[in-house]
Amino acid sequence: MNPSSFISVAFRGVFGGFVLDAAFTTPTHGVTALFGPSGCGKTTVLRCIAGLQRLADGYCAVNGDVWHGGRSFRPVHQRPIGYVFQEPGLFPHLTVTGNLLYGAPGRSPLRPGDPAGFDEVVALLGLEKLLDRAPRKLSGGERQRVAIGRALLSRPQLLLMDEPLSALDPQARDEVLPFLRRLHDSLSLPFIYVSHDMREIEQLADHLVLMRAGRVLAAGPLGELQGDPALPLASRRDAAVTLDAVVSAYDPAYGIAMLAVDGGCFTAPMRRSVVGGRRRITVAAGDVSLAREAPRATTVLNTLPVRILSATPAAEHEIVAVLGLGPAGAGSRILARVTRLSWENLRLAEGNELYAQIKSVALVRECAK
Amino acid sequence: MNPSSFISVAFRGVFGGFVLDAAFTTPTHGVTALFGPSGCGKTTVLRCIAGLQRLADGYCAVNGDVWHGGRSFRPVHQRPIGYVFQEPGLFPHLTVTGNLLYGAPGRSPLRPGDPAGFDEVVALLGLEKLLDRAPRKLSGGERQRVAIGRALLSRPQLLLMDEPLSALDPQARDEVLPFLRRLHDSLSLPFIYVSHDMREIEQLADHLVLMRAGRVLAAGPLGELQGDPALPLASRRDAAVTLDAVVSAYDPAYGIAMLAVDGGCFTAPMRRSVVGGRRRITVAAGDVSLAREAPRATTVLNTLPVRILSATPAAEHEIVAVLGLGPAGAGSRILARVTRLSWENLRLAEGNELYAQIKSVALVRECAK
Amino acid sequence: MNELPPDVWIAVRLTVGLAAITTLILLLVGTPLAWWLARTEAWWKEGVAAVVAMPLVLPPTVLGFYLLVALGPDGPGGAIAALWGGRTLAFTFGGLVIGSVIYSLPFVVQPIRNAFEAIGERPLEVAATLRASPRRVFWTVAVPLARPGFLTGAVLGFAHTVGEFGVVLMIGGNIPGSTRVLSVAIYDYVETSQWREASILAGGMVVFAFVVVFAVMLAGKRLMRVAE
Amino acid sequence: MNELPPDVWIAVRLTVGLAAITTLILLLVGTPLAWWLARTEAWWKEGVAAVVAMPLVLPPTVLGFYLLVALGPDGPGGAIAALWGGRTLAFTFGGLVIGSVIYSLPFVVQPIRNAFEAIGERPLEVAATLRASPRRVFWTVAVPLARPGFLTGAVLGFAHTVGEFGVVLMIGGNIPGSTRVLSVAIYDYVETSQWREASILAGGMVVFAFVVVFAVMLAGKRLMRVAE
Amino acid sequence: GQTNVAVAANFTEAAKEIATAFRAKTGHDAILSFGSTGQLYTQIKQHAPFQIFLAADEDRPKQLVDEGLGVASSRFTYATGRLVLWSKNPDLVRGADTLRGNGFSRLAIANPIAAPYGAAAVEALRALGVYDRLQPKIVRGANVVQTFQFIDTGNAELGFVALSQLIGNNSGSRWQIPQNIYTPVRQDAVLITTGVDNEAATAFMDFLKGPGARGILEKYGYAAGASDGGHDE
Ligand SMILES: Nc1ncnc2c1ncn2[C@@H]1O[C@H](COP(=O)(O)OP(=O)(O)OP(=O)(O)O)[C@@H](O)[C@H]1O
Ligand SMILES: Nc1ncnc2c1ncn2[C@@H]1O[C@H](COP(=O)(O)OP(=O)(O)OP(=O)(O)O)[C@@H](O)[C@H]1O
Ligand code: MOO
Ligand SMILES: [Mg+2]
Ligand SMILES: [Mg+2]
Repeated sequence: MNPSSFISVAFRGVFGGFVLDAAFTTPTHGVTALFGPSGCGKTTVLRCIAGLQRLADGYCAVNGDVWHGGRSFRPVHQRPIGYVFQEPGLFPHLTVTGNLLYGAPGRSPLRPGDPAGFDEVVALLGLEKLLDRAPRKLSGGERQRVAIGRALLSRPQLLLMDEPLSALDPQARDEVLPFLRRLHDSLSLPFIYVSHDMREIEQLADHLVLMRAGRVLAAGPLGELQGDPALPLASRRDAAVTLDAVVSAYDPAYGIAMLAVDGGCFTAPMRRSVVGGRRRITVAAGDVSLAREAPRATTVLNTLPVRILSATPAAEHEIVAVLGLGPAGAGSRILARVTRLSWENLRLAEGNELYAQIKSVALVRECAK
Repeated sequence: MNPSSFISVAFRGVFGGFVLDAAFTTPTHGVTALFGPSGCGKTTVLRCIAGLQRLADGYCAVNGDVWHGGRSFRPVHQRPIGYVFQEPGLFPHLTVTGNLLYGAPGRSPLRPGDPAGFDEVVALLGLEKLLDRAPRKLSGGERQRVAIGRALLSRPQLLLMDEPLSALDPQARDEVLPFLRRLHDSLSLPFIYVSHDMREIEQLADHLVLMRAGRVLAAGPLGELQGDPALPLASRRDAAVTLDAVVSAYDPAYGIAMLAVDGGCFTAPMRRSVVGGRRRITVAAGDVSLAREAPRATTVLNTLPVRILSATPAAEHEIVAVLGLGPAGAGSRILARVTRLSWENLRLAEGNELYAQIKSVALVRECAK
Repeated sequence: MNELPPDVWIAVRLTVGLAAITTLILLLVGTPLAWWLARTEAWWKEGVAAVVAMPLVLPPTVLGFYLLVALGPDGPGGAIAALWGGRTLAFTFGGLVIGSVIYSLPFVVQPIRNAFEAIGERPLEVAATLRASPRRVFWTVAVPLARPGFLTGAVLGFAHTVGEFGVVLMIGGNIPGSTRVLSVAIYDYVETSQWREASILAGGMVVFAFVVVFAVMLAGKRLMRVAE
Repeated sequence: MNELPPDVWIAVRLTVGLAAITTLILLLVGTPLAWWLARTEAWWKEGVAAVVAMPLVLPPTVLGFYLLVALGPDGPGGAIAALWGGRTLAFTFGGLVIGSVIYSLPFVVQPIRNAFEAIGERPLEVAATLRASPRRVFWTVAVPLARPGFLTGAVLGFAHTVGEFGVVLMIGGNIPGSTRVLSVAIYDYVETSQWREASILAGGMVVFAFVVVFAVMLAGKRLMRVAE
Repeated sequence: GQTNVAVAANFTEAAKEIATAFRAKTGHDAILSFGSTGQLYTQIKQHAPFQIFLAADEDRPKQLVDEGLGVASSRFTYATGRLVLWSKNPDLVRGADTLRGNGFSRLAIANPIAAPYGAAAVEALRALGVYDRLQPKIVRGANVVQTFQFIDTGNAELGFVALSQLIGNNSGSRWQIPQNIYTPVRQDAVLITTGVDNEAATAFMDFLKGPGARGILEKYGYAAGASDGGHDE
């Protein structure tokens, strides 16, 4: 573990009645999501990383550079970050173009073909018609898109985003998220991404930092934390597990891909795909149903042999089961959420080997990896 | 149709390059959601209803009272509305309590036991510890919760909310939404609710106004619009249909209810329920799979006979089918989204009668009706 | 200080009274004017704003002369004074107040107007949706949020009234106990080159004004911070 | 107008020059001071703010006297004047500029300070995250957003400099062509009861100042609106 | 050559005419700066660039001489002012009886502390025995000019002004105060030490004493020189 490809932070401080005591280390190759309930300190941590808040007891190092530690403190404007604030914070005296180019080096449109070039960002965010507009004449979502574009165009080496998509409709979100992911991949641009939307995190993030009441509950790879029944994620209504898969076959006629993960193979619709390419899939606990026998003649494409590794009661009459893929359950883990009624009807128990049915369309998030 | 229980609006105007030409009528018994992409004019319509924007060519009548029409224009402060702005807009010079009570009649905590009483609203929104805090010391989500509480405590007769929950985490959202619904039901308080989150709308709304580019695409009961394959909703990735059901049986031991809808009966986990009570259920198109035969021994609780009424291609390799519940398909309509591969494998076609499998846990939103 | 004649203390009292009353009236008159300037969309409002600033441009003696005419028997002031049997508003404390108000008005109106404008629409809109009448919006939202402007206006208006003597000398008539304020008393010392006495008085004035201004500013700061 | 002697035009030129240069210097000096007052957390900053307001409290002749001493042979001004062989900075155009700047400073500092404070932290934070240096943040964000404060400061400073004559008379000495500005020229007419001439000049001053102030305010408004 | 002359404000108009005549006769320029006597004195002490000081009293020139800034031998009384009781009301002023009566509410005088005409007015009022009774009615102008304006605008019904201020003004009613009930207002001139070598300055001092100036002085209501014949120290 080379310290030069990690972000390491540790912040301790008191704000009125709020005590922050958060420390984590996360790789800079990949997107790190900061997740936790309202008021748990996500924004505060992000501000500390940006240098907007200076704590006496703080440490922050990015790729081996110490930005904050002991007496040394690098001022905000010398940190190569992009920051999307929770509220858009556009400059009211500049047009949209003026805002977009404020932080752009040389302050001119960048070379064409650049994945984060002016035209590309403007087109992706749908800002073409707004360029000469004053910020106060924009809608809420338009403002937030300009703020995202402005941060991207400043050519950051670390992008800090505080719930950037919360004002966007799902369509816009579905366009912006893959773009951010592509940006991350093609520029190797590390992100720290605050969100309260697990769906966004599943699409975008590789690493997760779970926060609660000013503290870090857990930090690690997204899939691991999602599948850990000891963490609160697994018992959430929207519990899901994200897996990395390899495309093992593709049928362009039907747009269906075979996605191999450890211990099994999923079938999923996919527009285009290259055999051997990597894909991320998310399996929602609520989308997984269990059957003693493999069913026939159904539109459910995915029926996989699994083994129940553990089972935890969730809510009042529900059970969350951790399933190991493959007949012996030795492969990747996914979660299944079933009613206690079904559980007892089928006489399910830990160690059982059975079939998991997963509706294919619920599987893939359109994010190139 | 008594005009005294409708909101009728018609607004025409030009804002720079944006042309608003929106007219709809929606009942005041029930929650109306305004839905559409960023920049389509949702906020503008809400502002016109509130009287914050005065168009020369505008009409607005609520329960038979003309608020705006011809030369007459009732000023904002004489309209009995509550308005939650897209940005919280707290008064920076008042504490949280001061903000909450600013619009409260008599400006004192209200009688206990009131569903919209001070203590109830504070507890529900989790503001107990913040009451003496200045707004600038709140997190983004906390600010938004205070804004919601402030609007509620002003005892409005019509609540206008502009994406009020976009800064809330899912847990908080899952608490606030049912509360809003209860408030609506117990106070018969009509809402107009702007959201870009279909999940929220399914939980809360009875009526839907679909907007696009300054115009109203369609307005009507939520379920109808959701199931209409001619509207863009049905081909969305998150397409779903909301149905009203009656609890026909309840098993408290397992917390499982039988929910009868026209043409079928769903089984769903439910904490508590009264036989004969009404429940709202949402069936996501992606949660519905089709089978030629009724499967056995699976945790899928719901297997219903259906008939394919129509099928429309969606995306590249997917098909959205409108299903009629019941063997003849004469009952309620739901949507199913299947891959073209499955469709052809099973040789499905319009008019086929088969079985729909729906995972029960995906069914019910916890909203008392 | 004991070298100063006792009537200095009368002048001190007068000065404090004049500055306090003038500042109060300036706020009362300047606030609605500032609000109107901040909110109206009339195209000629900048003209009105410029007119308010004009008394500043006139040398105090010239302004004083015009005021002398206006307050005198042939001007409106004479008509008003006639109501209680007077001939003129000049040489009265009330006349001084009028003159000081006119002369210091721009220092009060402009900062308050700017503060009102800096509030923006949103808080006013929010208050209206909470069914606050325009009057309540003004008092409970606009005024508290414009507090820095009020502070600045009050401080500038107060300080200027304490220090101004051109106008005061002209319309006051230097009558001990009624129009002989401190600045006029100092002027007498200056004219007779009694610099020592002038400096003592001036020093006292500065110390007094400093204390008042400093206290007002600190208090304003404190008030502006909402309870934690 | 043709009844006015030709040296009035010299006074007009002097006045316009004095007001323009003074306003410019006021902005140059007042802006950093206002910025410091708006941003520092030093507890004594309100003290500094109060000190800036103090020249206002002094009657102009008293202030003029102190300035006369300070600019004179025994004060720092004399030392500076000695550099080019002069004995005093008083009775020079430069001396007038210094006096006017000190006297009008609070009118410029306070409104600009308020405007800086009204901006809030957020735009400055945003600019810093876009890697704008503090200098760039100041010029491209703080100054444009504080424009109403600059306008008010410039207008009050300009008008006050045009009208003020107590200090100017004292430290300038009413020397034609070098320190005899319009307000002093008017004073001369007033002293000899040439009210007709005084009124013509005063009227011209008011009209001129009105045009300047009105134009500045309109231009400021215009600039404040971002391109549509 | 040219010389800078500091002129007491009340002498403004006469001084202008004298400067014109001076230039016509000698070809020298006298550049006039006007101000109140006290202020001009202060400025000269602070090395104002004046070579000549035409004061409105005797004290300040003498003080300058005592302080070494004025040339002792040059000091002389160039004019003596006369005090007049004046009202815009043509019927009000009827000699000393007016002051003894109650026909007015405000009596304007120049500030006796600072202005010689004010001191003279107080002297006259005391001599007439009405000062204490009239005290509450008195308003004080900063100088004779303001005093004149108080009366001219009607704010004060009557008051003491300098005769020079009423030249060319025949309005209202007036009473020229007998010279024996007040000390004449002697206005002294002095050459500042910086003007000793200035040819124009010494020429102006000479001109001021000469017949050319005398006519102008009288035209403006002053008595040339010390009307009672020189200094009484
Ligand atoms: N003064 C103006 N000039 C030009 N266009 C304007 C003006 N004011 C608003 N608009 C445009 O009107 C449209 C509608 O704005 P509105 O705020 O109602 O959108 P919205 O539906 O609420 O969007 P969002 O979901 O992003 O908040 C936007 O496209 C906006 O750019
Ligand atoms: N000055 C202060 N005094 C007291 N509490 C404070 C202060 N500043 C912040 N807090 C508290 O610190 C906590 C963390 O705030 P932060 O903005 O980091 O939350 P967040 O995780 O970003 O929440 P959200 O999702 O709602 O934006 C909040 O509970 C807030 O109330
Ligand atoms: O001339 Mo004087 O000196 O004061 O009026
Ligand atoms: Mg936050
Ligand atoms: Mg909006």
